[in-house]
Amino acid sequence: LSGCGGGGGESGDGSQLTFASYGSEYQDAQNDSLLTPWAEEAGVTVTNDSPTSYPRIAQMVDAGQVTWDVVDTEPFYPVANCGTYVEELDFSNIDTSQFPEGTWSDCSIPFAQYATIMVYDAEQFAQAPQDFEAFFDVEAYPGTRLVPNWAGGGALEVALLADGVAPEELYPLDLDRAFAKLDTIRDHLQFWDTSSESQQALEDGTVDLALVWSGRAYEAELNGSTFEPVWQDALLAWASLSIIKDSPNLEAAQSLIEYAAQAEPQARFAERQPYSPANLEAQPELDEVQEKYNVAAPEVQDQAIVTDVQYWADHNDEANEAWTAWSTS
Amino acid sequence: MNQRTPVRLPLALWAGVTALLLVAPTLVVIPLSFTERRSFSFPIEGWSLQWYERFFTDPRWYGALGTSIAVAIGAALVATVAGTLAAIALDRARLRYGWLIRALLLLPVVVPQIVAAVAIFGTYLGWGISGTPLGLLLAHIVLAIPFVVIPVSTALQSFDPTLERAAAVLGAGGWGRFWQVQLPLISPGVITGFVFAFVTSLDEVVIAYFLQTPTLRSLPVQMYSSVTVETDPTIAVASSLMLVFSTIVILLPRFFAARRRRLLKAKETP
Amino acid sequence: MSKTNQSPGAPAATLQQTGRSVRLSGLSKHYGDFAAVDGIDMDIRAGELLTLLGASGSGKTTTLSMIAGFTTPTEGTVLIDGEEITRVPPHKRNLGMVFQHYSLFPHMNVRTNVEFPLKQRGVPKAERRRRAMEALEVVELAHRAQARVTELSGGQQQRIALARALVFSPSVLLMDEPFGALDRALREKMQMEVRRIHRELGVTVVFVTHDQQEALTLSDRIAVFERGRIEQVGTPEDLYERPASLHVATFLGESNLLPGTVDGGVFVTRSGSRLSAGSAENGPATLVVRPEHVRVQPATGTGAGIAATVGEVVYLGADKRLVAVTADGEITARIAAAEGYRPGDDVRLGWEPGAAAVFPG
Amino acid sequence: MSKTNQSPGAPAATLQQTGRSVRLSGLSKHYGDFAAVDGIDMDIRAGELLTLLGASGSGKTTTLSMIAGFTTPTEGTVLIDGEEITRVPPHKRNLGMVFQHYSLFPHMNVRTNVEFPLKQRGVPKAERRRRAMEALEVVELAHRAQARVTELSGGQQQRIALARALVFSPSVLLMDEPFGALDRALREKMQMEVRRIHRELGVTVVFVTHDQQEALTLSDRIAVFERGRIEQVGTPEDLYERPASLHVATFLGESNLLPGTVDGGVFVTRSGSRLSAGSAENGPATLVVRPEHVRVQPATGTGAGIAATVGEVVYLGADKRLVAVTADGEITARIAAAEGYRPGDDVRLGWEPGAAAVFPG
Amino acid sequence: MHTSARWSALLLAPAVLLVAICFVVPIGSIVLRSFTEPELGLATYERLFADPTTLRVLGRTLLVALGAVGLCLLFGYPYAYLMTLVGPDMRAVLMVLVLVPFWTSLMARTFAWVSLLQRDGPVSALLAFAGVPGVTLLGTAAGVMIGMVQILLPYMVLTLSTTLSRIDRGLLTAAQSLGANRYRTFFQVYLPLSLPGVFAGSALVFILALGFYITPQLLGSPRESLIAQVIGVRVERLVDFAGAGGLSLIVLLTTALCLAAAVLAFRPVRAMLGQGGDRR
Ligand SMILES: Nc1ncnc2c1ncn2[C@@H]1O[C@H](COP(=O)(O)OP(=O)(O)OP(=O)(O)O)[C@@H](O)[C@H]1O
Ligand SMILES: Nc1ncnc2c1ncn2[C@@H]1O[C@H](COP(=O)(O)OP(=O)(O)OP(=O)(O)O)[C@@H](O)[C@H]1O
Ligand SMILES: [Mg+2]
Ligand SMILES: [Mg+2]
Repeated sequence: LSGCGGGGGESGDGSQLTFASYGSEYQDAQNDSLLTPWAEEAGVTVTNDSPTSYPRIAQMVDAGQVTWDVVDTEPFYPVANCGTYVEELDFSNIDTSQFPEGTWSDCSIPFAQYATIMVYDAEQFAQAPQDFEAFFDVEAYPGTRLVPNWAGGGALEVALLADGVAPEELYPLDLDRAFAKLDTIRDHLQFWDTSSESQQALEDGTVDLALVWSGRAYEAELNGSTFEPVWQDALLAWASLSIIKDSPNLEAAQSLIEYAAQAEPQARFAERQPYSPANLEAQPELDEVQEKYNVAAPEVQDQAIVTDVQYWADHNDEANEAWTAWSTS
Repeated sequence: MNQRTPVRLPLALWAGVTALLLVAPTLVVIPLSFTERRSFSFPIEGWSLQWYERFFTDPRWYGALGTSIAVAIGAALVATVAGTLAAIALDRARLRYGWLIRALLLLPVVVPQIVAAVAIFGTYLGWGISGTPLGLLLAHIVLAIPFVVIPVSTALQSFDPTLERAAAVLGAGGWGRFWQVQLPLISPGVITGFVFAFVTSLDEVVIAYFLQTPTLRSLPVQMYSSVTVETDPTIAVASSLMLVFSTIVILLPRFFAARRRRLLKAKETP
Repeated sequence: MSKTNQSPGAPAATLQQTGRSVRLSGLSKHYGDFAAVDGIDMDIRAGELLTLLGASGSGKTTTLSMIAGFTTPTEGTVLIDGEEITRVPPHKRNLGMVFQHYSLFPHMNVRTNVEFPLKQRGVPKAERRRRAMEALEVVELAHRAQARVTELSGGQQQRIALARALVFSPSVLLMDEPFGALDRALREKMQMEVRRIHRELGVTVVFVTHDQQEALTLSDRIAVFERGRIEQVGTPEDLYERPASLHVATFLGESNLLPGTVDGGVFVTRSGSRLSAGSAENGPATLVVRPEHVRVQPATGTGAGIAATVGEVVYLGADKRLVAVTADGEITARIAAAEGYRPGDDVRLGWEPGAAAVFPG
Repeated sequence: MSKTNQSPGAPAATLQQTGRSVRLSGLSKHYGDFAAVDGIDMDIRAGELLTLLGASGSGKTTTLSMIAGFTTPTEGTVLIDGEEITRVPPHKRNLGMVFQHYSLFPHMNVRTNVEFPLKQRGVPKAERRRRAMEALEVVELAHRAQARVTELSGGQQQRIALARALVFSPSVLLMDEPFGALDRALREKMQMEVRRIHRELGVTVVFVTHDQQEALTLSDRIAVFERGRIEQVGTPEDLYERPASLHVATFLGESNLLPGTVDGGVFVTRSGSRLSAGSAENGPATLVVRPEHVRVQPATGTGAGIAATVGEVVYLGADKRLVAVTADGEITARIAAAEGYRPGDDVRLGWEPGAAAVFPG
Repeated sequence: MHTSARWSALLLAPAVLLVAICFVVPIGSIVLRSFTEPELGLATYERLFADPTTLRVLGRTLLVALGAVGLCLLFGYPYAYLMTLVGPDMRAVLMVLVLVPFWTSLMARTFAWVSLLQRDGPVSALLAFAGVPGVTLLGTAAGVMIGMVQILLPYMVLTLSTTLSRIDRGLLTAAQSLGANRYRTFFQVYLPLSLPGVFAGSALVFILALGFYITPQLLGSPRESLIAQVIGVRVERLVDFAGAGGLSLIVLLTTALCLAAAVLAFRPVRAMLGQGGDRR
């Protein structure tokens, strides 16, 4: 077993870097499109670790045993922990104008974007639902609805939008109102904890409507699912890259971030995985189905809502406690 | 007198239902491992060996298998030695606080694994052994010790202490008594302890999940990740292999015991 | 016809040796305040078979255990052939021992069990095997050498245990109620065996039992234990015919006890019968007489004696036990099987003056 | 002085009753090809104590089990007081039963154990308690009524089991080697107890044992079992003095067996000694003589008899056992303790002609 | 043979040190954090008990554990009883049926249940065949319970069968000879004698059920969440070590309390059976 773990403080001479992400093929693709080309160029040995774990980051930093350098997280995390668990970035060599507004912060850049969208079983419903109101209309669209099982998964935003809140007035979220709306369809809800569960449900057809990540809907379609996406009010989300506080290889990490912000690696990644580049300059070569799920396409971007990372950075714990209280009752 | 009570039909039927409940999982994963589609759905439409191929060619899978077996052997060995010695000490020296020590050694069974996992993860990280083979090994050793102490203590309880006196008076010193008399006689308990310890480590998910790194990932963690991250019927292969493996491990000794019984019977009835 | 007592000559030769003497001197064992063994002095002669006989809890096992070295005496010393061994650990004492529950090693076969003590002494393999087989021949189980010990009957197991205790030619053999777990017939057979082996090998044997019949049958001498002390040591005949105390008299063999008073050489029972008291001192006393010494005569017969009515006659095969009811209680007599007394018959009981003993109290 | 046989009058009164008769007729039990019990006919009289005596595996337990109803006979019938009960389930037969291993319920105390059969019969609580205490008084354990059964000694446990079997006044009491697990002294005490209770209560008792001494001591009549059949039924005296077969003769009491040939009323031993053969038929035969019938005389004495040398003399307290070596093997004799023969003495053995029996084979 | 105190200390040292250092220290330190973060005091506990989730899920966990105990007894007792009635060969078969799942990876079994219980899966099909169509057990309390019972049942059967096989069948014969019919024999003799095994098996199943994590996670919905999952959320989603430590302590204390209560409740039984010290 190789020396991936071990005590902290090893190296620091810039010849090595540990990258933590979510594992499996997703991380493989990150390696092929981003890390390997960068490592060759920079002469750095990259070690991979997975999965990303917030408590692990906290323990590392608290214990002064930091072994990770660059980490792929949810967008709210670097905003919430900027300067405490993640390092501030040096933006002098990063062109943030390429990214959609609100997707970068002092501590993070977006590497790929996707959206939380509503999908419906086209075999089940002749009439395609238009917006989130349909999601809550069990008369017109009877059946089971699948939603993500955590506060930041998008169900709260969707509930408020369906309840008539205007997109620009969405934040700060009115949690009570959101849960009240969700309660109207509580008995029709199923929950997913991991995106593969959601994909599985679409493929097996065990639900009729779902809030899922666009990438998973794409994969499900490839595997023959009969679900169709609805892009109206799609909730934009993205994969954030940031540097762990007290990273032992700060320089290399900064260099990797700068490389990752560029269009080419993001394009390469988008060709491999059902994610779209966050750098809108990127020009991935996509096939027809990929194109159908391309979140970076202007027509999707136009009707999408960018989730408010600052809100989530500030209210993640509170919202999640409320979510757990609601979902387990 | 020693006639058997006739087995009533309802009892037999109910036991049949119970048996079905017990083996139902076995009945389902094996066919699932031969599915053609990348899906767990029933009924299975086509058959293929692709997932087996994947298991034995993807380093994530066979590597996890290797990690699991290596850690399980190591943990079982250490836990067996440490647990056996402790059980012997507890059995002999009627220590005043013996019950307290026994309770301490059994603690890892009682503490919910998630609690243990979180705690061990946090502490080991501070010691710099989280994510190292040593850390996982230590955690599994500790988890397995109760599973050694219990059967060895039971074996010691049925060990007749006068046998040790007999050995002493026949000229055996302390070591001789231990190696030639006591250990062979409690060996069924020790072996049971080893097997329990081995399986406990092989089966443990939660702690291993917290302590994992990509290079140190046990088979159950790989399976857990596999169900939660991707739809991958290779998990059915892993399950089937473990099912078959454990079935063989249990059945072999029983098969031989039954055969020996039959042979003995044959010898007795001329 | 039972087997004649010709022992297989050759094997015994190797095992034969001169037993050694054991001396216990001021030996005590206290558990807290309680004295399990209370200052025992005893000389066990080389080559004799001495039995420790006593009720449960009288300290027999504790005494044996101090000789073997499992229990450390609180006070006193154990000497073998004059050499003190009080603090030598058991595995260095070179004593043979046979336990009540055989204590054979169940994970070894018969032969390896017997080889065990030789192995501990570093005897080479071939020699070990030869001597084990010889010991097995002495107990007539050489043909079962390969058997698993659990396959053997209780009696066979105890013979293996005996072979194992003898194979390294210990000079003293300790046996703690070795036949307690066997049934009567087997027990009697094993007693014969022990007598034979003891005679053949000349080893000193210390034998513990609480069965007086066994003690009588086996022993050269018997030591009677009572509450951690020795009450009397002597040959079976000494103890049976000349008991030193009421306790010894009642513990060994069946006895009739008549309470009464001694008054100038005459023993007066509670109901007033007057009997010879020998040389007993005046005062309250108990007269002891063995059932086989009680003579039963028809009431019509004359002569001094106690008038009685036959209460119960139990046929025992070789003879009968007659229970006679007298004014002083029941008196049991052993009578010939041919005699025809029936319950209700009036009889007169008597005995030779020397056959009864009188003890104070 | 031992306790007189005055039973506590009152309690026995309630339990007293007339035992019933048991008739076994053509009773067989086959296990596959093997006949564990093979066509037994037997009348057990009301109120008698009949012992089934036989070697291990001879079918005693199986027979008892068919009477109790745990085993269904392959053939034949069981009748109690003339009424057929062959197929009645055990809990409706109203028989008392005592098992070798006591079989007391460990989760109940002494009293509730004894109350158990009454509870099954719906006896009201107060009455139940009263009768249980009476039964406990009969076995002299009323003072332990609240004790946990596991706290009691083996003998006490067996007495509780007896009380439990008697408390519902069964007309027949079955006992399967009830004292097999007790040591000798306790065993003899319990035998006395059973005799007493049997006499007091008048219940019919069927008692199983393989201990001949126990059978002799206890029984009104004994049935000797051999391989699933009854060889002889009779009083202890009948069986001991007039055995119907060589097997019965050797099974009951100690015997000397002399192989030889009968030739015209004369029994010729292998070595040529000529002895009286009574009315035995010509041909190979075995002469049987009890040790207590063997007379030992100094070799100088005249008279017909067998020349022998004294091999071993064992002191037994009441008498001695003398083993004499003859040309026809060893012959054991019981002699008075006072006689002074020593190993090596030349003696002459003889017996009354009527004391020996000759069986063909 | 007696062993000196020093020897026994030496023999105990490896196991005791391993458990103390590698297990007790971590558990202790996380529990400690619940009292020291954010500052010394009981703030964490106030917070936890203010959160309605804590007590609700704790209560649910206890109920589910009790339910698992009940169902394990319902299935396990007759099964273990049957094992004492059949011959050695059949007994071996029954034993293997218990041991095979016992030795099979928990992950594998849970995963198998996911496949079995899913919509239109084998169990659904079986129920439809039996006349109850359209039932999906995955994601329901019933689904979680089935999975848990299957996983816990071997513990119950193994514990019970040890006790049941030690019950002297002669006592049953004795009861019949004393006039008890089959049912009375069972309820008045056999059942009381089996209670120690019932108790031991129940305690084991109960403790294990309290800590279940993977199975409800994969087979249930949030409504079936057990305390272990809530602890998991505290750690993974909220990075709230103090809260997780507090919940852990609450679980440990609850476990200890339940066991103590059960031991007290069963004391009469233990007393009657004279537990302990019967070997030596
Ligand atoms: N380890 C001990 N601690 C306390 N008391 C003991 C111990 N060992 C023996 N005793 C007590 O010492 C006394 C003598 O015991 P010992 O075993 O020598 O009796 P015994 O004559 O062999 O009796 P038995 O015939 O029952 O074997 C008993 O009262 C016993 O309870
Ligand atoms: N259920 C059974 N199946 C087969 N054979 C049996 C069964 N029960 C008893 N036997 C056989 O029947 C024969 C008689 O057995 P039984 O128990 O009646 O003997 P016993 O006279 O009571 O012997 P013991 O003195 O050993 O108790 C034995 O050979 C025994 O092996
Ligand atoms: Mg003793
Ligand atoms: Mg029998």
